[in-house]
Amino acid sequence: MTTSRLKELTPQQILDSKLYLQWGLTEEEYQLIVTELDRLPNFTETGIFSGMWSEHVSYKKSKAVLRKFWSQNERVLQGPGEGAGILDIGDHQAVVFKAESHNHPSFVEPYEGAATGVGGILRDIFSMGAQPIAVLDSLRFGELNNAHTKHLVDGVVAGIAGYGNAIGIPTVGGEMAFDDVYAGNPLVNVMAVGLMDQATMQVGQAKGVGNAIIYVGAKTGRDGMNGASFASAEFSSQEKADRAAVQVGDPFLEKLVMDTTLMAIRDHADIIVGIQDMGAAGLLSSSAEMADKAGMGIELNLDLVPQRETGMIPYELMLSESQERMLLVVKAGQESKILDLFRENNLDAQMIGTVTDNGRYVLNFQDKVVADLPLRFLTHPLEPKLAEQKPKRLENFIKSQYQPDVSDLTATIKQLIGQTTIASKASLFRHFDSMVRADTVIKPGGDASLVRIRGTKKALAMTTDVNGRYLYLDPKKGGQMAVAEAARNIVATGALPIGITDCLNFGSPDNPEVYYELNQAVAGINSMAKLLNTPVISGNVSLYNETDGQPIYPTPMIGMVGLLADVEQALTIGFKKASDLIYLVGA
Amino acid sequence: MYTAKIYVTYKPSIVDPQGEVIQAALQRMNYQGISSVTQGKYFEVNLAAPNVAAAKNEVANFTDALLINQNTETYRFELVSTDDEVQA
Amino acid sequence: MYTAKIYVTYKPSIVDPQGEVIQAALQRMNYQGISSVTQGKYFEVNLAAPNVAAAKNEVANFTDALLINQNTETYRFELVSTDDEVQA
Amino acid sequence: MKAAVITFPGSNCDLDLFHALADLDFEPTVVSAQTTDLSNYDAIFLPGGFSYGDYLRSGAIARFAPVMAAVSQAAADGKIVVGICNGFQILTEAGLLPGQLFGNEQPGFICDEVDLLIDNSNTTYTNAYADSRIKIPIAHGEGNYYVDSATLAEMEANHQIVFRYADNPNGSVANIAGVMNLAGNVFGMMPHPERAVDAITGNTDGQPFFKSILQTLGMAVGRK
Ligand SMILES: Nc1ncnc2c1ncn2[C@@H]1O[C@H](COP(=O)(O)OP(=O)(O)O)[C@@H](O)[C@H]1O
Repeated sequence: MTTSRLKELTPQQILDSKLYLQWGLTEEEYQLIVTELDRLPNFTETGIFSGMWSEHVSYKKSKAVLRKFWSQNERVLQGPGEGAGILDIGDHQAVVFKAESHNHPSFVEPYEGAATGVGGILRDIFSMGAQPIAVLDSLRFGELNNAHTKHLVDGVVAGIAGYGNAIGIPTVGGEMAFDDVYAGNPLVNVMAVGLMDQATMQVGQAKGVGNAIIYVGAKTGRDGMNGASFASAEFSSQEKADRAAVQVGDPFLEKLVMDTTLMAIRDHADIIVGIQDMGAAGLLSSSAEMADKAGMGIELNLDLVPQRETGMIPYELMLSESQERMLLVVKAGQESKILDLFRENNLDAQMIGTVTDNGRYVLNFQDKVVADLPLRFLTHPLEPKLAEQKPKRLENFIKSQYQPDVSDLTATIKQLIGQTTIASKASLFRHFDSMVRADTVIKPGGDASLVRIRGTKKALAMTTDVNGRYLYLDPKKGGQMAVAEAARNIVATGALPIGITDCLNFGSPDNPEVYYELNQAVAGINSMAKLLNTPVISGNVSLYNETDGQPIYPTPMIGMVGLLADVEQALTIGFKKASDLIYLVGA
Repeated sequence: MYTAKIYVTYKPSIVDPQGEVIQAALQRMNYQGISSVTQGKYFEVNLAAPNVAAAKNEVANFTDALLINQNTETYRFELVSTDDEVQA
Repeated sequence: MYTAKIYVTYKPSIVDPQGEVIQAALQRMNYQGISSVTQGKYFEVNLAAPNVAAAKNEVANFTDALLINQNTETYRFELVSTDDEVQA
Repeated sequence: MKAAVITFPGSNCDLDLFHALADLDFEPTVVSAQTTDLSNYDAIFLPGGFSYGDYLRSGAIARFAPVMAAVSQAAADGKIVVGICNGFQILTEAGLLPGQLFGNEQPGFICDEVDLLIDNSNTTYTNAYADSRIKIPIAHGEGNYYVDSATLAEMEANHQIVFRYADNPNGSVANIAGVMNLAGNVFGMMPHPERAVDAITGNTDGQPFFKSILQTLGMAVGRK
């Protein structure tokens, strides 16, 4: 029998040892908790706050910036705040999309980090009631001139392929670039796109007193313990971080969970109240967020959580990041229909708690109450005021036009296409199954990818873009350029750009220069998004992308989706015949 | 010459989806008494080395470097000497 | 309770592309003394059986049926009893 | 013509195959691997994907799914049984086709379109092809067909090799991409003809594959 390696300190010991600091809570935050509770938080509760108040889960440092995103127009059915955003595409259909980062896990363990990134973003899509139809990626690595970078690239590409190919969702496009600012902190962003009938729209809310909280999917182990606070901490190349058990993805299990969840939504829409996937800070954040959005409380019995390992303590059960798990809220008295459906498909399914109306977050374990917290307080950490300052380098740039010295055009072109960032990526993206589902009209190799919607004349174009160097030189213009590039790629297929998701990859927001970059980049993205009528409907923030205090270039990945009314009108990049004229348009 | 037999398994805390699926398959095939299955890798490597200590060292090095994923896997190995000739 | 440790390898007549790829990689990494690498599978199965003979029989049966492809693979196994308690 | 598309847990080309069959005038039904009776169907299709995660060996666990006894029965009864990609792997594991699919010679999954040479144009699967060189998508990590040399010689002599790769992508023995059993009613291939039936997705070279099967069964051939 294994028991937890963690020793549960008493509330007093936590205070004395300042364990909360190690877990990422500030002195001020801890004091606030003590004041609000009017007692010292116990071990489980302290862990709960550290998870919920991490940047990764709470966005406490980026919320102020995110609120500025423009996210409303005539198409928007669901903006930011849910698993994924939703846009109306006519015929009672909707497109659902979102992007996610898995930068830090992929640096530690490239294959599993990238694979579980794909798994996580797909859960965001199908938890909204949509069938995932495509995955894209956006990758940044150091220069490809050493064994370690090669290992990272190979692992990440194999991980995306390993998960996406097996679950049967095509990876239809993406982009990658190489620059040594990413050597110690690669970026692994993935975007997923789904399709649904508007009638089956689901949101992650726990409404209705007495309704059942149902856990489905994989059993809980000690996987990725502390992943959320890990993702919110800077890397130091000196010390090997205390590596919690690496999360391993199981695409086979996820396919069963996906198919069964979509079946449940189709057949039992009347009794399913809400669905949410368990991502960062696992069971904790999913259950707390669902209850908070509904303005309710929640009570869970942790003894009922399906467990893979023995001797797990509440802290571990709540913060585990085991993959392929979902939380459903089902109308009281109707639980068995859902439980049976999942069990028939050989999946664990267990009712683990109920919705309450007292606004409390209550956990029971072995006949004891191990946490009892005010929910709204738990889900609304202080939003620290962050300083911003224009980076020195931006003042000092020599603005004069750079004149390249080109004497031998052939040599220069060869040099350019020999650069890893510019060279064809075909040898890497050929590992991705870009055709499964048999709907891919434009495969990787074009500007944007195009996926037809069977049974209609429509198709969806999609692309991911950003050039961190442009943002480094001018964060606002660079943000505008990322959106503009994405739109150009969409338009090149013949489609109309309709919306944006993003992944804001930045350094530490505590650094005023980085915070300035973040604000400016978002302002740039926003202004261009409005101009193009492409609202920002979902996204993800990845901060603390630094190595030894050196931040990456500001790299806000833009994922854009376009709608093509008649797929027969699709355009591809290849020249079509000799003697056709070539035009250069634009600036 | 030595033969190294290297057994690689997941670390105990890591999910082993393969093992679980195989166990379920064996149960469906009516092997009811099976309580767990784990699948790992097995390597046989023939190598030349001046002596046992050097061989052991080399095996440990390349296993760490290439054969296993140190984040998720662990291993043990046995070393067998394959030549009994008298040294020249 | 017994633990069966099952080692699966390709039959000698089968080329093992993975083994060759690994050997080539090791050579590039400057492990020069390596003359061959084969990769196989390793299973650990915990099972209940009334006695050693029954356990052996069961392991052989399910290994033949599921764990190996008899056309190309072969195996050996060891059986370890995991309870030393006196029988009730 | 009634066709069953068997879906195993982890199959992921079942709907692609279903749509291809439906568009080409079959009457397809997606049938669960729990089914034990296939007597209603004229042809049985095993689709691509990762049945049971493809853990252990691709196709090894699916072979024991409840439906497989009925698939064997259909094969014995002379019905057409077709395995594509993972379906091919399952048929070899089940012993309904000779050989085995190993990991690609250069390890890793590959997705591409490749040229195939039709080696035997007089089969249930090729008789509607006008050309002997066609382009069909591949998408697999374990497509390296292996069979021992004695069996290979027999298969060659009996014209059981239906498709070969023009440019071998995965190390398959004798460039083999698709084979049939001696009776000609059980067939498997790694490439995906069901991904090449619709002009809008860029390739229609898979259409004659399905038309050949219809034609053989004496049904009217016609594209909707
Ligand atoms: N990581 C990747 N994953 C999938 N497809 C990729 C990836 N990187 C590049 N591609 C594909 O390669 C093509 C060219 O990419 P890229 O060189 O980044 O083009 P561009 O410069 O036009 O953005 C695109 O079709 C893109 O989808």
